Amino acid sequence: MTADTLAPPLDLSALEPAMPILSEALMVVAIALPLALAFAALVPAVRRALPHVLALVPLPALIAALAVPRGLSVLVAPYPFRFTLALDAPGALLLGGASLLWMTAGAYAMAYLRQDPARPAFMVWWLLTMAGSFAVFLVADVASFYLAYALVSFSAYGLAAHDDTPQARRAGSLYLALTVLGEALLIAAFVMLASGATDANPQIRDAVALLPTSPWKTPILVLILLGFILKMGLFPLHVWMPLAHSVAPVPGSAVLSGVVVKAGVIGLLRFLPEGVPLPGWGAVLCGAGLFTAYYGVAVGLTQTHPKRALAYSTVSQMGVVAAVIGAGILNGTAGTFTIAAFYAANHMLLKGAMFLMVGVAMASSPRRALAAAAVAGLLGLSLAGLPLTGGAMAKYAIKLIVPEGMSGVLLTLSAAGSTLLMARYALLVARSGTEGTPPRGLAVPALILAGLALVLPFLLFEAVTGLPAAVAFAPSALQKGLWPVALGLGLAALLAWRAPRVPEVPAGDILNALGFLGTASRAIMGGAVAADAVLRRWPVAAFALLAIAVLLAATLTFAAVPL
Amino acid sequence: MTGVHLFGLAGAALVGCGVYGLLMAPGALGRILAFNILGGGVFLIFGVVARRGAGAGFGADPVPQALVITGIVVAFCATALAAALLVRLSAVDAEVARDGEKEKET
Amino acid sequence: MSLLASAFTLVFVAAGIGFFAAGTLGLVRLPGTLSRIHALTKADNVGLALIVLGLLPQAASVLDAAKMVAIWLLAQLASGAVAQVMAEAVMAEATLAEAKDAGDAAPPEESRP
Amino acid sequence: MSALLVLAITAPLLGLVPLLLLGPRTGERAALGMLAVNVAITAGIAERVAQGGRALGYAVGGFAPPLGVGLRADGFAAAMMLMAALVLLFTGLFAMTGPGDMTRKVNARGSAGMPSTFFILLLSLACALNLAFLAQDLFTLYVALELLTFAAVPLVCLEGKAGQLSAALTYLLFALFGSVLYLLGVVLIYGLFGTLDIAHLAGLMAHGAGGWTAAAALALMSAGLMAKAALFPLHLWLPPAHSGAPPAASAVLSAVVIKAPLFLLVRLWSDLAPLPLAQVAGPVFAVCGAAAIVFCGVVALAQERLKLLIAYSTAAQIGYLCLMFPLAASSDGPWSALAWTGGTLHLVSHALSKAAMFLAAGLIAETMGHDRLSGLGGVGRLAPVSVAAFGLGGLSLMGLPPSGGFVAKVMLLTSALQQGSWWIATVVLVGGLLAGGYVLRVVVIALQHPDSDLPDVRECRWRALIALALAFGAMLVGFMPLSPLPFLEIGRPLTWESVLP
Amino acid sequence: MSLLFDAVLCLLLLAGALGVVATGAARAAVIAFIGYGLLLGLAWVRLAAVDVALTEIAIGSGISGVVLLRCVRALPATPKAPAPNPLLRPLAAMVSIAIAVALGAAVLALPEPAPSRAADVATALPATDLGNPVTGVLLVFRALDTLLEKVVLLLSLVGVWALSRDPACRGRPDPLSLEPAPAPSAFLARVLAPVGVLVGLYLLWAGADHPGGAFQSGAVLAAMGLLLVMGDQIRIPATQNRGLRLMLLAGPFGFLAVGFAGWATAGVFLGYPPGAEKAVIIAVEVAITLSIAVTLGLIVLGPPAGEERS
Repeated sequence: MTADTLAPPLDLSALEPAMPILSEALMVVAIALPLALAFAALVPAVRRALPHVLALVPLPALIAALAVPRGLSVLVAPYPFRFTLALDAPGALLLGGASLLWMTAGAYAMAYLRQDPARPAFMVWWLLTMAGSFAVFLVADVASFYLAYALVSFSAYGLAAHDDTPQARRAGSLYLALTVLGEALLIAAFVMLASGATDANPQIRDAVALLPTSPWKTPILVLILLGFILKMGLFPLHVWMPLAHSVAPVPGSAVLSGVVVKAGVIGLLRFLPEGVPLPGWGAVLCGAGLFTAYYGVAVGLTQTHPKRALAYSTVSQMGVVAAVIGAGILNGTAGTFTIAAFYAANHMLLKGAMFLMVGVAMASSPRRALAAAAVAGLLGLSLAGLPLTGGAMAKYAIKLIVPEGMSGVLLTLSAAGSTLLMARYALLVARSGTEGTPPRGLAVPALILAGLALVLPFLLFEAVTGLPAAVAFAPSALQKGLWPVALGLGLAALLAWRAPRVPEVPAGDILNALGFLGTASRAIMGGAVAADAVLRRWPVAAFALLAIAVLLAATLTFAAVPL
Repeated sequence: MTGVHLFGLAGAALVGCGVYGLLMAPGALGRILAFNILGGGVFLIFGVVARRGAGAGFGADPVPQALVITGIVVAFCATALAAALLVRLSAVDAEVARDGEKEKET
Repeated sequence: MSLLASAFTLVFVAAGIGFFAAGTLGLVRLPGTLSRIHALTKADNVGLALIVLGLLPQAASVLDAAKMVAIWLLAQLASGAVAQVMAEAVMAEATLAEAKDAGDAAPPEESRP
Repeated sequence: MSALLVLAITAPLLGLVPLLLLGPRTGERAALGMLAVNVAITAGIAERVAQGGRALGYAVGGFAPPLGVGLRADGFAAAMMLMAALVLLFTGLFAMTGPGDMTRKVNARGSAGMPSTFFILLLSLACALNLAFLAQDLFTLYVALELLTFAAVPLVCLEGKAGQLSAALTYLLFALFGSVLYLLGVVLIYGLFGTLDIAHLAGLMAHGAGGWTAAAALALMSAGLMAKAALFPLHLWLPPAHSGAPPAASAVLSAVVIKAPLFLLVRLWSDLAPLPLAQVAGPVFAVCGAAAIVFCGVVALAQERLKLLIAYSTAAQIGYLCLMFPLAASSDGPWSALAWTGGTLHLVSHALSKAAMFLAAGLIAETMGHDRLSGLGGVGRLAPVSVAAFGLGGLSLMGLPPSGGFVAKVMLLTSALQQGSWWIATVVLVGGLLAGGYVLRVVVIALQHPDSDLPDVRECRWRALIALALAFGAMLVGFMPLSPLPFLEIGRPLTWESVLP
Repeated sequence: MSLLFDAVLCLLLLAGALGVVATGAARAAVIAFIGYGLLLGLAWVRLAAVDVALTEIAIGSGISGVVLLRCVRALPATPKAPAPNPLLRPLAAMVSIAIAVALGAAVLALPEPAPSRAADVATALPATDLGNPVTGVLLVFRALDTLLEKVVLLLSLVGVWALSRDPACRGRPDPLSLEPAPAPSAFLARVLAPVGVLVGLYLLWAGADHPGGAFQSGAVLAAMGLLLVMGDQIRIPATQNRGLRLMLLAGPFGFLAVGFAGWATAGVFLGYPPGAEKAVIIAVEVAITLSIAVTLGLIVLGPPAGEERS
C-alpha cells in the first residue's frame, strides 16, 4: 500500500527501448507546451487558432500521468542547476485529475468567453497557470518547485481578476498580497531546508530526508506549514479564497478551486517527511484542518451565491485534506500522502464540475436550471461521501488514515456538514436560472467532467489503497457512509423548513474585522512619507552624513583598533 | 610647535568652518562657498603632509602637491558647475513665477 | 655692504607697510565708496612701490629685479584702471538713484567695495 | 600588462571627438559605436580574467605603484564593468534618434532621441565607471568619482525644468560634500602611509597600523562614498534626481552610476581594510542597508507617481548590497563567499532590471502623457511591451524566480541563516514583500480596464523592446548556479604580484 | 619670527573662513572668499609649494571668484530658501568643533618621520629631464590623473553648456555687460592683455623646471581673454565654432594622442619617447594650456544663448 505500488495504468512497456526517453519527453512537453503556447500567443495567428486547441493542450500531461513509470526522474538541466522532473503516486493522481479538469474547463471557457473581447488575455493567463500547475506536480528539485509554485500562484491572479469589477480588483489585490507573503515564507523555509544538503539545489526528497535532524527543524516546519496552508486556505489564512474564487469567470473559478489550491496540497505532501512521526505538528495540522472543515461549512451556509458557497466548500474540504495529512504525519502512517492526494484529486474533479454546473444553470431557464441543480446535487452528495458515488471511495480511503476516536468522529461528522452545504449549493444552483438553453459548449464539458468525477474514484481506489473496491460496498461501510449524509440531509430539510434568519457573512468573513490593519498600514506609510520628508532636508541629511562618519570612526576606534 | 603644525591645525579648523557652513548655510551659494572652504582646509592638510615629507633635496613631497593641484582644478569645476546650475535655476524660477502671475491676471 | 642693503630694505619695506596700513585704515574708516577707492589705490600704490624698491637690493640677479619692477608696473596699471572702472560704476549708480526719485523707494546701496 | 585596461578608459573618450566636432547624427552614431566597442573591450577583459584565472594589471606610463598609478581588473571589477557597459550600450540605443522619431507618426507625443550632450555624458560615464572599477589608487578613484558626478549631474537636468535643476543642484552639492570627506580620508591615509595604492595599503594596514587615524580615514572615505551612493539616510538627492531626469538618464543613473561608489565601498572594506576592522564596520553598513530596504520600501509603496516609485525602489535596493558586508566579512569561508556572490549578483541584476524599469516607465509616461499611478489604468493595452518589461524587471526586485534577484536573495538568505544573522534574513524577506507590493501595484493597475478613454497613441515599440531586452538580461542572471562564483574570487586578495612585471 | 608670521597668517585664514561662513550677505561672502583664497596662496608659499600657491590664487581664488561674483549678480537679492532652524546652530557648532579638534589631533599624530615619495621622485625625475618635481609628478608619474582632470574640466564645460536653453548648445554666451565697455576697461585690455599673455607663456615655459605650468599659465591666459571680452576688444565666440572646439579638444586629446604614441615609442601608454621626453612634455603642456585657457574662459562666460537669427 505504499506510494510506489501505484503503477501507471497505461502500460507502455511494449515500447521498451524508447520508453525512458518517451517518458522524459512526455513530462517535459506537459509543462513546455502550455508555456510555449502562452508566449506564442504574441503572434496573432497563434492567438486566433488557440481557442480551437485549448482543450487539447493538457493532453501530454494526461498521458504522462497515465503512462510515465513512477519514480522516474529526469534531469532536464545538468549540474549545477539540477532542474529535475519526476512523477510519484501523489503527483500522478493530481496531475491526471488536473489535466482532465484543464481539458474540460478549457473547452468550457472558450464557449463561456465567446463574446469577451479580453479572451486572448484570459487564454494567456490560462496557459501560464496550467503550465505552473503541471510543473508543481512534476518537479523534483527545490528551486524548480519554488519557480513552478510562483508561476501557478501569480498567473492565477490573471484568472481571478479577469472580470475587473471593483470586487475582483479587491480580491485580486488581496490574493496577490497574500501570495507574495506566502512566497516569502516558503523561500525562507526552502533556503533553510536546502542549506543542510550538499547541493545548492537539492532534490526535494533528499532535502526533506534531512529535515528531522535539521537544527532548524522547527522554523522550517512552521514556515512550510504556514506557506502551504495559506494556499490551501486553512483558517484563518483562508480570507482570500472565497473572494478570489467567486469573482473569477466560471471556468476560472473551476480551475482556481480545483487545481490551483492543490499546489498547497502537493507542497505539504512534498515537503513533509512521510513515514516519520511528527506528533505535535500532526496534531496542530489535523486540528486546524478539522476546525476549518466546520468553519467553512458554517460560513458557507449563509452565502447567497452558489460560487461563494462552493468557495467556502473548498475551504472546508481543504480542511479535510489537511486533517488527513495531519493525522498521517502524527503517526507517520505510510501511504498517507497517496490517499491524501487521492482525496484531493477527487475534490479537484468534483469541485471543477460543480463550478461548471453553476455556469450552465446561469445560462438556463429556471426549469432547465432544476436539471442542472440535480446534477449539481449528485456531485455534492458525492463530495459529501454518499455511498455508491465516487466520493464515497475517497471518504473510505481517508478513514484508513485517520484513526478512530475523536478526530475520526469529527471527520465523519464533517461529512454531514458537507452534505448540508452541498444541499445549500444545489438549492442556490436551482434558483440561479435565467433564460434560454445552455449552449452545448458549456453543457457538454460540464457533464463529461461530472461523469468522470463520479466514476474515476472507483477505478483508482484499488490502486491507491491496495484494497479491492468491493470493501467500500460492504454493508457496514455503506451504513457508515450513509448516516452522516442522511444526517446532513435531515438537517438541510430542517433548515429548509424553518431556517433561522442568519445574515449573509460577507465573503472574506474575518477579513472585514481586520479593517484596522488597513488603517494601520496607511498610517505607517503616511508616517514614513513624513519622516522621509524630514530626512531629506539638507541640514538633516548633512548632519546624518557627519554622524555616520563620526560614529563609524568611533566604532572602529573603540571596537577594533588595538591601542 | 612649528609652522607646519600650525598650518595643520589651521587646516583642521578650516575643515570645521566648512562643515559648519555646509550644515547651516541657508542657500545653495552658501553651501558652494562652504564646500570651497572645506576643500581649502583639506588641501592645506595635503600641504602639511607634503611639507612633512620634505626630503631628497625637495622642500616638500611633490606627490601630494601635485594631487592638490589636480584637486583644486576639480573643486573649481565643481564650483563652476554648481554656480551655473544655481544661476539657471533662479532664472527658471523667476520665469515660472512670472508665468504664474500672468496666468493669474488673465 | 650686505648690512647697508639690509638696512635699506628694512627702512623701505617698513615705510611701504606703513602706507599699506594707512590705505587699509582708509578703506575701513573713510565714508563713501569714492574716497575709499582713493585711499586704497593711492596709498597702496606707494606702499607697493616702496616695498619693491626696498627689496631690489635683495634680488639675486638683474632679471629678478626687473621682474619685481614689472610686477609693480602691472599693479599700477591694474589698480589705476580698476579704480577708474569702479568709480564710473559708483557714479552711474548714484545718477540712477537720483533719477529714481531721491531714495525713498530704493534701498540703500551696499557701500562696501 | 594588458592594454585592454587602458583602452577601457580611453576608448569611450575617443567618442567625444566626433560628438564635439561633427554633426549630431554622425556624433551619435560614433558614440553608439564607441559604446559597442566598450562592451567588446570589457567582455575581452572578462574573458582574459576568466581564461587566465588571475587579475590583469597595467602600470600607466611604465611607473609601477606606489610612484605611478596602477590599473587592475580582478573578477569582481570585470563583472561590474561588463554589466555597466551593457547597460550603457542599451540605454544609448534607447536614446538614439530612431526610425519614426523624425516623422513623428508613431508617437503623437514625440519620442525623440536625446541631444548630443546626452551622448557626451554617456561616454564620459563609461570612462568614469571603467576607471572607478579599474583604478587602484585612492586619488585616481577620487578623480573617477568626480568625473562620474560631473557626467551624472547634467543628465538630471537636460530638459532644464525647474524641478530637474533643483534636483541636480542638490545632487551635486551633496555629492561634493561626500567627495570632500572622501578626500579628507585620502589625505590622512597618505599622511600615515605615504602611498595611496590599495594593494600596498592593504599590506601596510594589515596589522592594525595607523591606529585610530587610519580608522577615522576609512570612516571618512566610507561616509563620502555612502553619500554618493545615496545610502539611507543619505538619500535626499536620489528620488528627485532619478525620477525627474529623462528616462534614458534615469536608467543609467539608477542602474550604474550609484553602483560605482558602492563598488568602491566594497573594495575599501573587503580589499583595503584589515579584516578585524571590516568585521566591526560591517554591521554599521548592514544597519543602514536594512533601514534603507524597509524604510524606502515603505515610502515607495506610498508613492503616487511611477517614476518616484522606481526611484525610491532604487534607494531601497541599494540596501541589499550593504547587507552583504557583515556576511562577507566573516571568517566563515564558504558562507562569506556565498554572500559575496549574492551581493554582486544583486548589484548586476538590479542594474539590468532597474534600467529596464526606468526605460519602460519613461515609455509608459510618454504614451499616457503623465506618470500618475491613479491614471495609468489600462496602459497595458497601449504599451504592452513596456508593461511587460516593467513587470519582468520587477520580478528581479521581488526576488522571484527566474531572475537574478531571486538567486541573489537565496544566496544572501542562505549565508545569513548559516551565520545565524536572523535579522538580516528577516530584512531580506521583508524587502522582498515590500518590493512585491510596489511592483505588483503598478502591474495590477496597468492590467486593469482603463477608467477613462485611453489616448490614441502607441508605445514606441522598438524602444520598448530594448527595455524588454534588459529585463530579460536580469532574468538570465537568474540562471546562475546557486553556489559561489569562482570568477568573482579571481584576483583576491589584492596584490600586484604576478600582475605587473 | 616666521612662526609668528605663520600664526598671524593662520588666524587671518581662519577669520576669513569664518567671515565667509558667517556672513549673511552673498556678495560680501564671496568677496571674503576671494580674500581667503589669497591668504591660502600665502600659506602655500609658506609650505614650500609655490606651484600650488600659483594654482590656488589663479584658479581657487581668481577664476572661482569671478564665477561666484557673476553668480551673485544673477541671483535675486532676497534668497527664497529659509535658513535652517537657528536652534541647530549650537549643535552644528559643536559638531564642527569636534570634527576640527579630532582632525587637528589626527594631523598632529601623523607618524614621524613622515612617509614620503620624495625619494622615489628624486630617483625617477632625472630621466624625464624636468627640473620641477611637481610637473614631473603631474605629467609623468601620475599623468593619468592629469589627463583625466582635463576631461573633468571639459566635462564641466559641457555641463555648463547643457544649461543652455538651446538643446543643441549653440550660439554665443550672453555678454558680461549689456552696456559698452567703459574706457578704462578698454584701455586696460589693450595694454595689459599682451603683457599678460607674455606672462602666461612665461609661466608655461618656466613650469618645466621652476614653479608654474599649464594650469597657472592657462588661468592667466583665460583671464586675459576675459579682459579682452570685457574691454570689448574681442567678441565672444559662438560655441559651435569649429576652431573653438578644436582648441577645447587640443589639450585632453593631444595628451591622449601622446599617451597612445607612448605605446609606439616607449612601449607603454603615457610613456614618453626616451631622449625626447622634455620636448614632448612641453608640447603636451602647450596643448593643455591652450585648452585650459579656452575652457576656463568659456566656463566663466556661461551657457550659450542659442542660435542667433541672422
